[in-house]
Amino acid sequence: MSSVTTKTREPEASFSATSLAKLRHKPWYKSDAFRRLVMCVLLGVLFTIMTGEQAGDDVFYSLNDSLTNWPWLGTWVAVAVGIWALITFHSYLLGNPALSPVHKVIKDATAEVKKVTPVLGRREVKWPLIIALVVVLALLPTWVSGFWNQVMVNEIAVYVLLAIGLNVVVGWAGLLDLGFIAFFAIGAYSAAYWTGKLPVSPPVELTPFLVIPVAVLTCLVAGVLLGAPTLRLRGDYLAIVTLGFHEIIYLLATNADEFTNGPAGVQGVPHPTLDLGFWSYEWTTTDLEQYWWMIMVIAGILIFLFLRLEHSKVGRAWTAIREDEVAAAANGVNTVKYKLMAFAIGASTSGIAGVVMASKVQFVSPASFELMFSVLVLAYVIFGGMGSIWGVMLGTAFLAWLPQILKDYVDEQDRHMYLGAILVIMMIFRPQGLIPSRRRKRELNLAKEGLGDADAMTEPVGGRVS
Amino acid sequence: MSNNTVIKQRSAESDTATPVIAVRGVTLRFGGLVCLSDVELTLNRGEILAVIGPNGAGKTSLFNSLTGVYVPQEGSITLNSANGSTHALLGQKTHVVNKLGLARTFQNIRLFGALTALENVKIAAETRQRTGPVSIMLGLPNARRAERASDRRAHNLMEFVGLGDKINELASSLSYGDQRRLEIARALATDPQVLLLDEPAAGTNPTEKLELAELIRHINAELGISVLLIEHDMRLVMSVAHRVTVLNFGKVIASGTTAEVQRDPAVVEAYLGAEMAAEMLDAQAQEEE
Amino acid sequence: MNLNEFWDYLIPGISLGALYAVIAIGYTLVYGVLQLINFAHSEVFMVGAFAALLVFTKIEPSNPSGLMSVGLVALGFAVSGLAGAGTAFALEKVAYKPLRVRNAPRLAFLISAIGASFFLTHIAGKLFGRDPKPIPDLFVNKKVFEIFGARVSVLQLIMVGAAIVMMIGLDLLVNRTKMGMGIRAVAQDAETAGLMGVDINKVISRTFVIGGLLGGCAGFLFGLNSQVTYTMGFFPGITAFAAAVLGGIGNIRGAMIGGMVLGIVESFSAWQFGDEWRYVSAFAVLILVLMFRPTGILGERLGRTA
Amino acid sequence: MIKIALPVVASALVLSACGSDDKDDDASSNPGGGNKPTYTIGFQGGLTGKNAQLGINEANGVKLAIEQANAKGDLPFKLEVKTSDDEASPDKSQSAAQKLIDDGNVVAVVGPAFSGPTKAASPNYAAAKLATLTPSATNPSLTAPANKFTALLRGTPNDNMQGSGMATYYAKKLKLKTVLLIDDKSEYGIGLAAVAKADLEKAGITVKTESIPQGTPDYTAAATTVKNSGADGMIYAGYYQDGAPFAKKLKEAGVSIPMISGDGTNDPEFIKLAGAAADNWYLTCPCADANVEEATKKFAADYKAKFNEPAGTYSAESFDLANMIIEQMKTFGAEKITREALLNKLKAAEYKGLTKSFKFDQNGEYVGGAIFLYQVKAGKIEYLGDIDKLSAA
Repeated sequence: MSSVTTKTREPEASFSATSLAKLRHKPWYKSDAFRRLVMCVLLGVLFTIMTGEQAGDDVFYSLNDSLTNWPWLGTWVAVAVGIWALITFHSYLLGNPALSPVHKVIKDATAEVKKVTPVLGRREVKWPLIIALVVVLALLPTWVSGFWNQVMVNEIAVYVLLAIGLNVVVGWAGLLDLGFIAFFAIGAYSAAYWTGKLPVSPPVELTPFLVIPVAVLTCLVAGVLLGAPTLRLRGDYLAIVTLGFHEIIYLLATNADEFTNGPAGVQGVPHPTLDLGFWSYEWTTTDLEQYWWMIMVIAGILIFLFLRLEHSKVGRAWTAIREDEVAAAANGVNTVKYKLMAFAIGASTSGIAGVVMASKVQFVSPASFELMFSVLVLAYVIFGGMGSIWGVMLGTAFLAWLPQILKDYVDEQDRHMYLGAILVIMMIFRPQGLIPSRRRKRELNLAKEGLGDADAMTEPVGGRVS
Repeated sequence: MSNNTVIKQRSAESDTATPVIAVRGVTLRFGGLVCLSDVELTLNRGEILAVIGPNGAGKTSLFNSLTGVYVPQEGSITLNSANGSTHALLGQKTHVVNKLGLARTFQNIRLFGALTALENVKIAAETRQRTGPVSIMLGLPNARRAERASDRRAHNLMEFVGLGDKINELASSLSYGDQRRLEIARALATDPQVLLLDEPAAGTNPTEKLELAELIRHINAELGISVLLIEHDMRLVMSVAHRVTVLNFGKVIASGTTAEVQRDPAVVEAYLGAEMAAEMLDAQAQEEE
Repeated sequence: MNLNEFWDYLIPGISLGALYAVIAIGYTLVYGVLQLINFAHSEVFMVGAFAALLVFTKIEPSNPSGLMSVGLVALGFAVSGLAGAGTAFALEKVAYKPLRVRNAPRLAFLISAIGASFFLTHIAGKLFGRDPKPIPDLFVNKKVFEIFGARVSVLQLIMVGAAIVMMIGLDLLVNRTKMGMGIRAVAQDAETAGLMGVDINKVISRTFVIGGLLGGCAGFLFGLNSQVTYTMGFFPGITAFAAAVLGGIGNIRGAMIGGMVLGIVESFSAWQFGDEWRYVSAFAVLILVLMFRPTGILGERLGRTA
Repeated sequence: MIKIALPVVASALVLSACGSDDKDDDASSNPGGGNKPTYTIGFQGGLTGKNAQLGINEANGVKLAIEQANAKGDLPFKLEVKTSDDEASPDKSQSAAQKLIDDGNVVAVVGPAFSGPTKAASPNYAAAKLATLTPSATNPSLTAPANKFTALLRGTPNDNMQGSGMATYYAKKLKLKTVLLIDDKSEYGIGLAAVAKADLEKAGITVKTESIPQGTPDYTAAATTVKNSGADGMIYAGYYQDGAPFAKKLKEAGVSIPMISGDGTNDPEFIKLAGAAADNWYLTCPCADANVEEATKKFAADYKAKFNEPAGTYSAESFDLANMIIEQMKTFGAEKITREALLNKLKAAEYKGLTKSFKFDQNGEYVGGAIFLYQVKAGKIEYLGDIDKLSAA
């Protein structure tokens, strides 16, 4: 089915050789090479605009400036045309690529990596590696500057926690959730409420660590309340419902001033304290490493628990639902129960992240929970490779880190432009994500071959067109 | 669960005349299209009943109505459990129907292709366990025990259907015949009273068909599971089925033993058209003379 | 709750709903043929508004009226529609087709669309400035009509009128022309349509162009109604998407109904509960409807509307 | 897995290292000598995200101040600017602040722009003893001593002053009976509205409140609400980006009651966007007439020349605060400037800027400041005078 259009045009014997040639002949402007050239030139122009001046009051300023900046425009277009030439005539320019030294190096390197990969999977190699990685991660904050330390905690670690949770929902259970940050908000506001910082006071005041179980429970209930009536909806309907749920939670936080203090937010959520009797510790504003380690421990516990879940009957049931809901139900899998379970587990993870964020930043306001963040965290998960905890963590870390590092290289206002471009390019060349899970990868391959009837998310669109 | 109760022996001595499933007056419509009209069907305990009929006769719709995928507008479907309880199946959710003891396979095989053969069977076996996510996450002893039990049960069933050497292969990479058998193993893993097989022989070669017939008889005799079989291959039907019910255009046109049905003029007509049927019957009559 | 107030709020609701409906059609068309959410459609809408802004900033109409105004509005539609169509076309070629060729999973399309949306938003911000900009007046005649005691402005009439014309035109296009038949065929079953000789790539491309055309025009109207910013697409886009789902995604008439319903719900909730609850009511209605009708109000696919 | 992960992680680490290498070259390492020492003035604000334009206006104001100071050539040091984007989000604010704190060259910061990020980042600044002069965080609770935001100096009157100014004018000058108070659900808007509401009620005026959030898709319904409210005066607590389309719809609806808005709307852009609909709007500002003085005119021209857009809301305030910092830095002479010393000097300093005089009390609160009233007339913002004096008359 992937060669639909080519097969329909079998030439009949009565065609003469010349008429066939005529049929096969494409006018020059339809040739691939020419189309590619046009693409490349357009890309050159686009790059000129992307790297051009920021427009201000005059809408034409940037257009005029970029498109009349001949040296700059010329350079970009020349580079683009050069790339086109390389692609089109590489065999003339470089000789047979298979023989070129660069190609050989790459080939050798990949072969080498392929040889190493199975070795890495071996128990006696794998565990020391994981331990080394954990040690490196634990020491990381002592090596980097305070800024990166803040970024690691506030922007990366918190979102990694979120992504681990969303991975359960999207990656494992196959539910498209566009409102995940809503539970993050519920967690953060729970922290503010139970530490007595909201305008309404709680029955008892708790410390942030004690808030975690309460927030988990609250998010669990919220997840079930949202999920129970809506989980029978198909993928895209669920997406808009969760998105709507997010917007409702966000607007409640903004508009219900008497309870949440509205857009002004609540300040002074305490730092966590740990009191084990013989030893006690209090986190402070400047304790960046300690926060990092705290989140590492939380993430470590969650990963441990979730990996167990994935390789148990629950994980298998999720896979079954993802792949074929009818068959799963026909074999006794209570699909709604398992979906709800995933939803609730994801929601409570998000709640934990919310508590951590609230007590680290000490301040909670709706500005931290805008719709864009829900969209972003979904992008993080898919970028990393949904279904694989390691991939999801790496993807999140990378995409949360990227805007920060871009600060040093491009105009700060343009960072999301580059982020967007990277998302598109990544999805074109590696749609399965950085490190896809093994099961997901198999599902993708099956769906590609048209064998498996994978879930709403892995199924290719538009009936698999060639 | 101990090793030898993994595949339960259900006594075949129970009264073969009591119906396990009784379908009464079931009518299923999609808009103006009538798929099933006033269908009556009885599956007795311990028997193999084949449902045959031309394409589009409503066989798969009947299966879907039995398993809760479709909800017929009229009629009733009753399940008489081995423990004496009675359940109305109409309008129940699919997984509930399965829990009550009806397991099925699909006409177009629906395995979980990205999982291994063993995992496919385990999923089904595990739906009978009560361990929750918390005990799994904490690795409590009962969760580990359940995991071991389902593993064993799945292994045994794989052996039973003759796939013992293919447990770790991906379901999608198995041959067609093996996939059919894996689907049966998966259905058996839910410990059913009734097994619904939807064209299990489709796409298999003659040798596989023979093995399949053997397997069905085995399931029926050794495990004491009643079987409802949809099949086009008449040789298979005649060799395994105790009784046959014939559907055409959503109506039951005949029901009885294989020999009775074979002679039924309405059945022959449904399969061959009126003229051919008349000729056939004439020829049959002459032969008998 | 008096009747006069009712009309007062119904009319802006209808005119806003008409805009939502026009944008929602873009979502629904693409969903019909590809079964995917074109998250970047909101940016098509934004580009349409900017195209009109550019042209009218260049022309600088001074106190236009009468025939001149009609001409300017027509020009606005043409320019923004073309820009929208062009953007949608390019979007399909860059962010969707490469994925389609590679048989990428559906979620990859969603992320690609989100990326494209980010990219377009911010490149527009860079290229045209990040402060809101007004579209110059296209008609000095701000005459307000009284209908049932409610005030109706010329712009509202244009908004509703244009939406109705576009919807009727689209309905005819999809149900009466050969091109529409192709779209419906692909929507129903792309594989079979391909085997029957329908050029699927062309149909998909055209679907994007039609959706973009409508989206661009809606952007122009929206800009005329308030102002033009690079982030203007996001919320109308989300609401229109909600409208498409509400009506039954993939269903053109559903999108029209969904858009109208949401526009009116928003306007009435602004009246009854205050403007800050507008989206809460809209999404609450959406969730409630989907709870009882899981596939939306009309709930059919594009291919079956005829 | 390793194939992808390793290069990604490695390149991330390398790039991060490159990006933050300016940590080490502290200003103290090259004291005096032939080379002038270099100091950096930081700016923190939302350059992306919601209300990004305000952050950009402010960053530009700071950039302009520093460029002009360097150009004058009378400084005993060289100045640089370092902007740090907090995306107007509290949880991104701490790392944005840390970026400036880490850089040993940064001696003072203009910002953060909004109250939320200010609340999140101020403990960090306080710990680093790095002075932050915010041009636009107006939430009254920021300077509460209990917060211990010891490095925060508010370079703008808080919500109280403008809100009560509006109330005074409506109560005493126009003698209105019912006022409709509209906020835009931004922090600025609700803060301003809360103060105005309290003062209006104190003056015995009936107050009706409405919220019309930023980015409302259509203001027609809102305009109808105003029209039908029966109020004889309206306060809009919000920014011009939303105020302008709202004003247009108000005009279309035929609303002609007095309308007043604060410094968030007091901007030439408001008129550009709203056109004739802006006419007769009252606008308050804690700043004296920005159009009369030579210096302000020059500022406006310079700003336009550099950033090819007119100076926007808070541009001039940020320009002032940056200059205030520079002035205090000059008092160090050849001495090495430390953050703490500069912070202490700034706390005690007084500076007459383009927009107003700056002075702080012991909590870092802006001291004094009359509120001035303007009105849009025939497409121009015209200066009416000090609100207290106008109302007394």
